[in-house]
Amino acid sequence: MTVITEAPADAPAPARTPALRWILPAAGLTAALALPWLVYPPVALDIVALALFAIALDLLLGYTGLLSFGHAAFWGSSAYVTGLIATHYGVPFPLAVLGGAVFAMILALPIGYVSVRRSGIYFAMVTLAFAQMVYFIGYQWSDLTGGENGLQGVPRSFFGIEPVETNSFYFYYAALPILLCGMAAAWRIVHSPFGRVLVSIRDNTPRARALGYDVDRYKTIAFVLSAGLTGLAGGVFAISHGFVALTELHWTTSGDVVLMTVLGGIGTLWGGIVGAFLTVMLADQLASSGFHGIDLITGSVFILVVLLFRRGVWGTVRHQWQRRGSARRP
Amino acid sequence: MESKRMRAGASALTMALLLSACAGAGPGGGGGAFTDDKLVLAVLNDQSGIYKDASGPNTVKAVRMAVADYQQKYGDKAVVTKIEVTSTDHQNKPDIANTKASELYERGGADVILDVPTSSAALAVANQAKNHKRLFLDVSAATTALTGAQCNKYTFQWAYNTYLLANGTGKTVTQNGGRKWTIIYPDYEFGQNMTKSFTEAITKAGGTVQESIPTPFPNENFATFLTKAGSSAPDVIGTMHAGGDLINLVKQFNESGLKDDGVELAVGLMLINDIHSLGVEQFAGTLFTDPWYWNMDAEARAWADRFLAETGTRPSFEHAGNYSAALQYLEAVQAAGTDDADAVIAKLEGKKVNDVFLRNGEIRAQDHSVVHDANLARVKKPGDVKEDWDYEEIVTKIPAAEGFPPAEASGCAMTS
Amino acid sequence: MTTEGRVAIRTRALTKVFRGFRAVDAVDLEVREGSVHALVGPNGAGKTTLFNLLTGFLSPTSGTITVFDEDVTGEPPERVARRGVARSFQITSLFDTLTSREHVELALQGHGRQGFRFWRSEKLLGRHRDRVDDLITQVGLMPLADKQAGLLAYGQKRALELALVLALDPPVMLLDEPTAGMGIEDVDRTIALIRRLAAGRTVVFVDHNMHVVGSLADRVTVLQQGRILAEGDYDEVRTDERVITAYLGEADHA
Amino acid sequence: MTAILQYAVQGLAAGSFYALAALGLAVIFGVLGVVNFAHGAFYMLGAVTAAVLLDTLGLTLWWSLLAVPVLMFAFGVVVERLLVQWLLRLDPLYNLLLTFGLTLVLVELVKQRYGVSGLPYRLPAGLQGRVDLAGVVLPRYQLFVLLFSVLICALVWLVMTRSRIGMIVRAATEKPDLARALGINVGRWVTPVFGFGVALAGLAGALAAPFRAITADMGSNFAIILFAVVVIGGLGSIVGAVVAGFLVGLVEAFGQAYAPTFAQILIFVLMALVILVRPAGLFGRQEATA
Repeated sequence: MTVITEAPADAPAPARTPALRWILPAAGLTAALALPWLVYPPVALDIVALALFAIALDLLLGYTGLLSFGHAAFWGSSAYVTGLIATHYGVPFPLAVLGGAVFAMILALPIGYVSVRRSGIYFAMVTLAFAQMVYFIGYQWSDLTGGENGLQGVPRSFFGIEPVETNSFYFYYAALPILLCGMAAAWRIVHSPFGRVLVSIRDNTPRARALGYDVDRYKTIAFVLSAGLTGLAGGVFAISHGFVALTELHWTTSGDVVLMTVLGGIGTLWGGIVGAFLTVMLADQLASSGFHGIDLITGSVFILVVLLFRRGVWGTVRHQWQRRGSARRP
Repeated sequence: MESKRMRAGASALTMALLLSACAGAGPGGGGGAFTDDKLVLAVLNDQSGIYKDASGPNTVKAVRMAVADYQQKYGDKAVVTKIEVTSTDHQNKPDIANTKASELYERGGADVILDVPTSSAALAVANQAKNHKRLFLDVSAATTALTGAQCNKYTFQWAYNTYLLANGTGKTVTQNGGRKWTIIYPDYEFGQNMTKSFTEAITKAGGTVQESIPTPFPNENFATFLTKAGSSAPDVIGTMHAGGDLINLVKQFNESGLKDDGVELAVGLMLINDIHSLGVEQFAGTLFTDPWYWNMDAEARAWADRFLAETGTRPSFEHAGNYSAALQYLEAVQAAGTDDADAVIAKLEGKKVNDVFLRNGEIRAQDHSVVHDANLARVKKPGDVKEDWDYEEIVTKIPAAEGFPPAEASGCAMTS
Repeated sequence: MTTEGRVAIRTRALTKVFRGFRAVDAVDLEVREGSVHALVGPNGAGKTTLFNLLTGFLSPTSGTITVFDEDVTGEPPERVARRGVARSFQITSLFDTLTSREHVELALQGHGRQGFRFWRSEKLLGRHRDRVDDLITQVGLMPLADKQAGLLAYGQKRALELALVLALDPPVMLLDEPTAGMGIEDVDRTIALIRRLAAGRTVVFVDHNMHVVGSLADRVTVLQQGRILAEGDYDEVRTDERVITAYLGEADHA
Repeated sequence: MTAILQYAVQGLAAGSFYALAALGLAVIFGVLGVVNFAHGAFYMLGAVTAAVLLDTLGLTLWWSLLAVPVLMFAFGVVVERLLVQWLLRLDPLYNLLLTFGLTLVLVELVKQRYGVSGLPYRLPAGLQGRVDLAGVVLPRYQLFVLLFSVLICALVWLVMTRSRIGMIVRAATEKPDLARALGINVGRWVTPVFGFGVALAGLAGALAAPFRAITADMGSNFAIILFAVVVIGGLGSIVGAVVAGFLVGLVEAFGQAYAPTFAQILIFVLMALVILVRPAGLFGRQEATA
């Protein structure tokens, strides 16, 4: 059984100081509200959408012990479905996003059902294979998806409220609640009886089975939930950009989000946000910096993180914090 | 707890909305002729990926050359003194192109965006241009959708499109005796469009397309496809591949020995950098449409010498196209006396131009396609190469009226 | 001695072959309801493989298994567990990042459908509090209830294993070396505990410690090379010549 | 009929690259437990090295087929000592992630140094042209690639079965418990085996140089298909990797010939089917239920 966690002695203590329990979300919310004042609003939205994507992936990677290398399938297909609903039915965008997310979950059901039968490296490969098939469909079905050119001109309909529909600054605030709800949902899932079972499956699958848990079923549900949250993020992303590119379905998108999750810290949820922020900002800054070797930096950072800070940025910070905390305690 | 958080979020949202309304975000509609008292030309292209050599960083230098030429020409009479050229890498990702275009218009003060390779990225940028009512001069993207179904007032296609490539190569090669064709194309929008255009052009010229074989994209192994294509004994094999796939295909075509059977290879889209990187030997004899070749006449050559001094390499047609687009834009600004997009467009539309790049050029008002004479070229044999980058021999000129579709046929309904 | 009544577990000609090696060879085992049944035998006799077969972790090459006369051959572990057959593991096998308390809660919630409730708070599990406290106290882990299992000492982990099995409140308990690696004091406490728990249940256990076997088992089955060598109560088996020979050959393990 | 034969030979020739590279991937996975995501990048480096050797030193393909594996072996040893070894005790996913990052860096470095349009390469005269085998007309080089790969695979097989090193590697790859039980010190062989696997990828790259585009990106698609190959063959199986490599080549060729639109996806469909029917791959060991 492959489980991607640290040795037990390093495992984070679940007990949290009550102060932190409120300070963290409050700080996070403030940061989310302030973000479009600090960075270009569409970039701010990219950060939050990708953060939810990374969190959804972490639900599988960090909390169930499954590395999916095919999550682009759900991100991208939801983006396309959201875009198509918005284009053809002109409904307010949250409704279209919801439709995309539901589609992602429906797609995830058969894929998850088959994939969870395998674990570890095999799971990664199988999800990759399925994602390639979805990519292929998006690529071939160009009447619907626009093929290589992408789905252009996705409208941003929102009850006729002009500023939201045309100005990305206001749109950010209209879309933010959807993404925050997604994050809250992830938090709830992790801290639910179901989440407890997921962690037990990650730590020791045979033992969980001996306790009577139908492990495959739990994994499938986790997979579908993760796909749903991914779809939510992908849908908002599509509406924000006003179009959907085929790259959203490409395996490199799956790789990018794994990168973000690992960079931020596996099994932390907050790490996804940190990872997405750092990655997007880095790409954004480098795009107009005159330095043209972004992968050189991303790749090196990634190697360093895997070699030296396996807990990721957030995980390392939290670990240090807790170490100091426990040292102070008698 | 859930609902409490939601309520807090909602009130924060209202507050933020109010605040920002007061702040009045966004570029103000200043009264002067030039926003921020300067002109910003933004190059948005692939600075690191597969299209880097064909356009990339050297395009920025070409645009700077245009600015220098403009300033030298008008000196004190120039309507604007401060001209900036910025460069942004879209990494060939349409979503990045999309965000960056919107940021360039909104925050970067860009008056015009130039270049933008990859059709999907260019279409996204065209949409942003329309929304922001600023100019976009496409050079590197070839999709006819930009001047067809998805055309808009603020977007111009400067250098070429798939129709030109097909009509140039397909028609001319057929008229020169290559009557039986087999086409191999990458199975995506660009390849399919090219194949359709080629088939029409070939049929019109009296030839036949025996077979069209789709291939995956990207693809490395073309051996089977070539065997299949060769089995119907065509005069010409036409390939619609580009970049790495094209190199794969050409290498394997040469190795297949089809050349010895007298089968010619015609390439849908080829850039001089492709020949340079693979070596002239591999491509020798290949026919293709080149919208512009650095050594096609003295004027082009003079400019190419300057470019060589600037960059250390010879220009591709995309470099020259960007130079031309920037120069003509600056001329239009000079004529309009403002950077207001609508006023500049009024000066551009319908203008007949000749410059380093455009021969018999016309900036068509109906579909914003910039039409001009192009060339059918043949790759030289290694023995005929006299200097570096001396790779092409011009077979024939393709007049603008034949190379580009008539405006009525473009399917463009210029609205906004 | 044994309660007259049904047979809790019965195997017929149960066989498991690994690449030509017959780890379990035509075993006919009968465990009466309510009995405490020990499986002993030298290392590699097939005890653990038999355990894995009985609990669905391996599927047999041939033969059948019934639990209370229902055929469970080839069922996956979680189904067998839901039929009321709970097991502990030979190699301590816990969830390293969960606390003792969370372990027991996890075992308790397995009864219902709570596990699928991803929309509820885990505080929902607080409803088991009394039962959790009770179980943790029984195995003597109360002071460590909120410590992560990965940080527990070996003996404490074994105790937690027991608590997990207990939490399932199973009619049939399969304990794989419940006292392995324990100090003498802990062994005696565990014997007392198992004896207490055995009331009203069927227990099958494997142990190398003959003291444990002698003080707990109503019935003993001796395995050797995958086959049943002898069966009877402790005294019968202890004096069986074949058993003595088998164990002499493995003296250092006795 | 000749067409089918022709496609078959072409498919096997294309499969040669997969077989060679997958062989390296399988050995690395077997002995180190590392799923080497950078294998495609090593393949690319092999081709680039061959092109650079030709350009700077004038070494033709014949010499490159010798020099490239040696250089790549050395490079593999450096990578293993510098990076991979630190993660060997951890979950294999960490090394997957590490080599993923390494891929990004290597590809970018090649782009910075050699540009993006690709490098030229010339085939030695002796390998140009075509041969006619009873009606099946084939490029001479394709035939050479096929024979050469089969030869290398056979050589590797001989080493694996006849030499002590081979026995150890095979035991560690295919029967890890047995290797441990026999008290074989696998640890000593970890570094050379990684180098060996990298050398095989590099050799495949050098072999591809004459008729594939030599660009920084040439390995990325290749790597993805390579994963499908080893999953189809069975991750721990040496024979499986080779057989699946040629099989995937055949599927690709016949797919291209008879269903070109679906050629690429066929491989992944095949992979999904294999996983459904034989989860451990065609030649892999079945995992225990637990």
